[in-house]
Amino acid sequence: MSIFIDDSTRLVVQGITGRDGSFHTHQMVAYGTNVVAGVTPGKGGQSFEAEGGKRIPIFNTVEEAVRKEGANASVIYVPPAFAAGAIVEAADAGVAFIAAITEGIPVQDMTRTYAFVKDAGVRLLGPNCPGLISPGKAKVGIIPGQITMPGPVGVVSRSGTLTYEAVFQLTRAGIGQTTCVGIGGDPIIGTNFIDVLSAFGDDPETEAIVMIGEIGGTDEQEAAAWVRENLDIPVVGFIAGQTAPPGRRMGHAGAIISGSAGTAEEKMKVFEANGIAVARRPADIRSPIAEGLGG
Amino acid sequence: MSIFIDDSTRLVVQGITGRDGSFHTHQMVAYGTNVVAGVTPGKGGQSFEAEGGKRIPIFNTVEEAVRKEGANASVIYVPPAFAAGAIVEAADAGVAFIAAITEGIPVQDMTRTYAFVKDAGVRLLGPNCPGLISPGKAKVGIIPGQITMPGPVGVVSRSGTLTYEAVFQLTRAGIGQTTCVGIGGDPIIGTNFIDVLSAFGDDPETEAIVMIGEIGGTDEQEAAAWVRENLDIPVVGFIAGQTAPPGRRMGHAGAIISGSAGTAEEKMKVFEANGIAVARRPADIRSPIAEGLGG
Amino acid sequence: MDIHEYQAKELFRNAGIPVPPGEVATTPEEAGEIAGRLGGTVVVKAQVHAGGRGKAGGVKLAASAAEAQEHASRILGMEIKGLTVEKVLVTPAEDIASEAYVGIVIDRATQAALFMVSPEGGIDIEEVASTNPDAIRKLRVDPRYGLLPHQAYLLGSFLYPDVKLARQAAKVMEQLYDAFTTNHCSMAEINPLIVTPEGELKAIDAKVSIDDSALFQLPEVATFRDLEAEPESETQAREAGLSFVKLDGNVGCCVNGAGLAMATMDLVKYYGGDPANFLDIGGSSNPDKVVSALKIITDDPNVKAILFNIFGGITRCDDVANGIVEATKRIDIRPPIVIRLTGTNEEEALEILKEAGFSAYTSMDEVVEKAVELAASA
Amino acid sequence: MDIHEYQAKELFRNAGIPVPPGEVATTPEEAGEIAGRLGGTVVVKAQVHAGGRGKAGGVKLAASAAEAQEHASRILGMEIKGLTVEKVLVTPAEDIASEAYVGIVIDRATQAALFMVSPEGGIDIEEVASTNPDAIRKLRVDPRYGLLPHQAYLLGSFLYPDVKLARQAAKVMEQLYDAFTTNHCSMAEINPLIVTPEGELKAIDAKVSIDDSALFQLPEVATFRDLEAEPESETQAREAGLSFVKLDGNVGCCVNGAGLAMATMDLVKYYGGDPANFLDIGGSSNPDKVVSALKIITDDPNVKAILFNIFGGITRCDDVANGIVEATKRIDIRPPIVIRLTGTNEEEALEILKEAGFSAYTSMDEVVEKAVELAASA
Repeated sequence: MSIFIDDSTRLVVQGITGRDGSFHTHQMVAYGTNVVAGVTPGKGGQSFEAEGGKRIPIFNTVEEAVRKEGANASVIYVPPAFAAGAIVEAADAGVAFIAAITEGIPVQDMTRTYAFVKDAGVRLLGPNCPGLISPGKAKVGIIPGQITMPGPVGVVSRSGTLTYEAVFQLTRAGIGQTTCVGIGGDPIIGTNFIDVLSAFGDDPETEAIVMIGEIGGTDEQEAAAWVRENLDIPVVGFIAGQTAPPGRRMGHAGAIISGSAGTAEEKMKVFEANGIAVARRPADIRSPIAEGLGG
Repeated sequence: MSIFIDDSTRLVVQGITGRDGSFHTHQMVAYGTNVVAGVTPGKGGQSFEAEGGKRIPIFNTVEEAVRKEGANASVIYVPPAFAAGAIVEAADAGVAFIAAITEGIPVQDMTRTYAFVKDAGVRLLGPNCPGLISPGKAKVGIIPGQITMPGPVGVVSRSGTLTYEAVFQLTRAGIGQTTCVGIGGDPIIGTNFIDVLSAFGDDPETEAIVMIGEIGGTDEQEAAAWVRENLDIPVVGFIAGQTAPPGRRMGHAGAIISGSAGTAEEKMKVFEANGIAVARRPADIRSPIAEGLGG
Repeated sequence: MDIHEYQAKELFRNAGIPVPPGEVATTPEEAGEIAGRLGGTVVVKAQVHAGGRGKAGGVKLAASAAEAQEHASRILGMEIKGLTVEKVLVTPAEDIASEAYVGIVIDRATQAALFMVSPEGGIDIEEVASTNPDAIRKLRVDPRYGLLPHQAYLLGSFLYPDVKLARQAAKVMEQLYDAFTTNHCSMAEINPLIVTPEGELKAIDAKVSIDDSALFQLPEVATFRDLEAEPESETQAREAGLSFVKLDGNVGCCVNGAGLAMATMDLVKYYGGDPANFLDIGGSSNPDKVVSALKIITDDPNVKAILFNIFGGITRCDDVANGIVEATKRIDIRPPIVIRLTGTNEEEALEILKEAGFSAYTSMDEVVEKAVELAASA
Repeated sequence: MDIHEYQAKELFRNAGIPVPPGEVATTPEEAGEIAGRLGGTVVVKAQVHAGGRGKAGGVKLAASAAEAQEHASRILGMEIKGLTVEKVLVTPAEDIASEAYVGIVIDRATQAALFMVSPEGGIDIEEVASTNPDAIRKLRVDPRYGLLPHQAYLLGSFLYPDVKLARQAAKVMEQLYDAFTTNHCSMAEINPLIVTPEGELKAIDAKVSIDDSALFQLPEVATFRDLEAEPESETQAREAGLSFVKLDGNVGCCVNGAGLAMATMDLVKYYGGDPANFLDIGGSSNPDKVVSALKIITDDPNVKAILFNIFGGITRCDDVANGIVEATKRIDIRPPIVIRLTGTNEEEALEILKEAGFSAYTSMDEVVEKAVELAASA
């Protein structure tokens, strides 16, 4: 099994004709994701030709993509100034799942957007995230498919390329994944660690979890306490930013140590206190997972 | 039993020092309602002396009334310009039930206010309503206590004095009431017919219902369909405004026939079609109720 | 409160909606002058609070200033659905490629503002709703978020498949929603919204109702009230804080509470009479209000009997009794008065009335029957 | 983006918050003139993006223009927490009856703006939070409704039992929330908010951070960026679209992705080295960005080895390889470069690098170990 997306996912790509949107639509189609529609306002009626010759219809609105093509999930590549509006549009059009890849959405725009999405009962992943992949089934977003393989480990991370690194480590060690989820590096995100951990907990095929956090905020700490109470499968954790200075934003809008709160040290301590094995470097993720799987 | 309010109601009066607020606080206390606090911004620290010498503390905010006196219900007598804010304040302070008596709150202010109250999970009665009374237990609002008596009939109405008339008819005929509820005459109200009918349906002591509607809107029609599906106790209905001309507002902001919709004739027809006995005049309410009660 | 087309257009213009220019005239000469200033073909439109002005002959095209003046002289003073035309709007005639309907109302069922748009404009939207409901798109605006940009576009694109027009229309939706909220409208309508042959959108007709309860916050809009468009008795009633609607019968009604007032009218009819008015003296009544009420009722020459139906709650029966006694001192009340009083301070009230030589009923049916009888025999 | 006190006060003033007058000086003479104009006792305050200015001697009272000039001459040029003071704010000294704290931040846990207020003002709020948490009241603002009037009053009354002051404070809360949302702040703080002996509220100090992601919508606020307050390398990096933070080590890092960049720095430390910087070249990289990145890293004289860690996803490895090759042609790169590339278009990249005489690793551990070794032996 997998979480959030699978064979039944019918994806609409918002911003399909943009640089990133078109590149990754090709990649997603090549991976086998069922991309049923694209949206670019003003280009409705045209179509997008994916590699292999598949023609994907383009609409002006997500509503049309839902009505005419039965889209039930959306991925968003539109520029930051329009991305919050694109999320709200997708949620209002009735898709059940949205992955917002766009980086740089103003945070206060996201507070309202998040409220809207929550009121609509829709699951939002991101923004500023790499999306997710259920190896062998579907990928939504930008995670490179070739570094993943199907298997029993759930991966959840606040980062993009660091997620790839972790997944790469697992795959090279012959350990496959149920789903790899990047929740994003912004302060306000639609899906947090606990949401993903909870979904993994409900997935009978996920037998171990890798959780990759970073400095800033308390999401990892809360997730650790939740893990202790709710999960009985092994969880391995890694925190990026052990050498980050306080008060400076490390790329991600959310990766900032405020005052004395949100350090890597603190997070690793809370992981350990709650029974989560802490990896000191990405390569150290493998052996506790292999052990945990009874390897 | 009774609905919405009973012996456990701990009431805060918003606008307790105003003309209407003070008059009706005396009346409510005299009736036996447990008025635990009053709110008038700027008069916190003073107290209100009810008839019989009971001293009711006055606070600047509803929050204090809840925190210090355990208020769990509020009644609002503040002027229209401040009434929507008072409703929101009460809902935010955590009372479970609010009756807004004030007439003349701008309708668009109520759309936002209603959304807030709903998000907060609070029951709002009104605005522009007479409140409610559970005879022998408590009264919240302005319904004269002396015209009611305890008994098996639930009364629900969009009107104020017409409710008194109906209750008066019942009481004079020796038929008592579980609770008499005035839902108010505004276009946007917190509690509609179905909400009250549903509560009566769940109350084992309510054996028959009187439902008093008026021209405008479709609330009565929807309620009638709901009654047919969900209630197996007798319901008697009356509609005011059989002689009202279309397009004119008859006092209540909500009492207006728009185009061809919302006429008394239409509503009475729908009542009959759904098994609700229609009274042609207020006095005609009594006999079908007496019959329905097996009298 | 209904306002005139030219006033509604002013509100729309303030919100940025493209509205053709135009001016109001109260004399034919003025209308001619305006037409001359505007140049070209103009439309002369009766300004009354009623629909169906076109059918009634209240809207006319004029190719010249002279013709405009001529039309205005016929339209001014005309009666449309019982209302006398006191003003005309003179505005340029527009070439029309297509007509659409755009409206917002406060929707009671969904407790929010509701858009209704249709590419079938220029005709009665209720008719479209019953004959071709698929030609209408409705959209509820969540008051927590307001009209969202993608929603405005969805409405626009329902009217126009063309993306450019849909975007223009989306902007009009946002502007109309802005006008609707800023001015506390209970209804705001553009019918028709036209596309000109040049591909521009224009609001050709405008209809707006304002929430009376919000007028205290809207001093400028409050001045839009047209006192000539309503019976003088209703103006007086409003100024006295009474809720009053003039009707054609002969039984004057004075009641506390809107529901009871309607039920009283209904009961007058039930007993074979005809109510002369709806009148609610309101909750916190004082004797002065009762005096005003009696004055307004008495001014109606049709009234042959006056009926009081008071159920005291907030309203104190003694206040009402004092008002009745006071009124009989101050004004000459021709028709007989019958009174029903019950509830708060009933005993005090009966005492006051008794001293002044009135008797009172406690049953609503009795008092109404009596009033109908008196009116019939007058 | 952090802004200076005087800039924050300008935003507050625009929102109506009572802020004492004041002007900025870059020379002692100017400071003296401003003090003369203001008259009376003034405060001379260092304008740097750092807390603890008072303790560091960066805030001084002056009873005369001459004294203000004297203080300014000592404060200008002073170093506070590694930052040179280039400007001072000269503002009237206020008599203080009491001090309170008022702040808003974007709270990640509740996904909304969060007010924090305390009657214990003028000191570090984190300290109050740990020593006397009951002295702080927090209030989440629901983004769907904004700050509601009763909430503003609840905050105000937590600071002042007196109703008049509580109402004044409620107004300040609304104004601060307005400034916070209008300017897309991630943090906005008044510390202290004082009550004068006359019972007036004034914002005496102001601290604001702006959400970088929103600056494109805020052209005026964007001009508040003080280029002198940050290392030149960071200015260059920002202009090149790179995410860069200067550090003190000797291993230059060039990575794609913020998480991987941090993990790379951590791994440098793990292997006994010290990172010279955080640098994320971003997702949609192009060769020019890589050239800029290499230039910025090379400009740091501390750097003894340069480490590339690229995991291709959106980033195409061949773009990065081309950038490296291009950079070596355009600029003189002193320290040795070690490269790890994997992912999208890895083969093409390895080919490009091979032709230019570079070899590349595929393991992150290997490349980091190698870089640390090279830096140590340089």
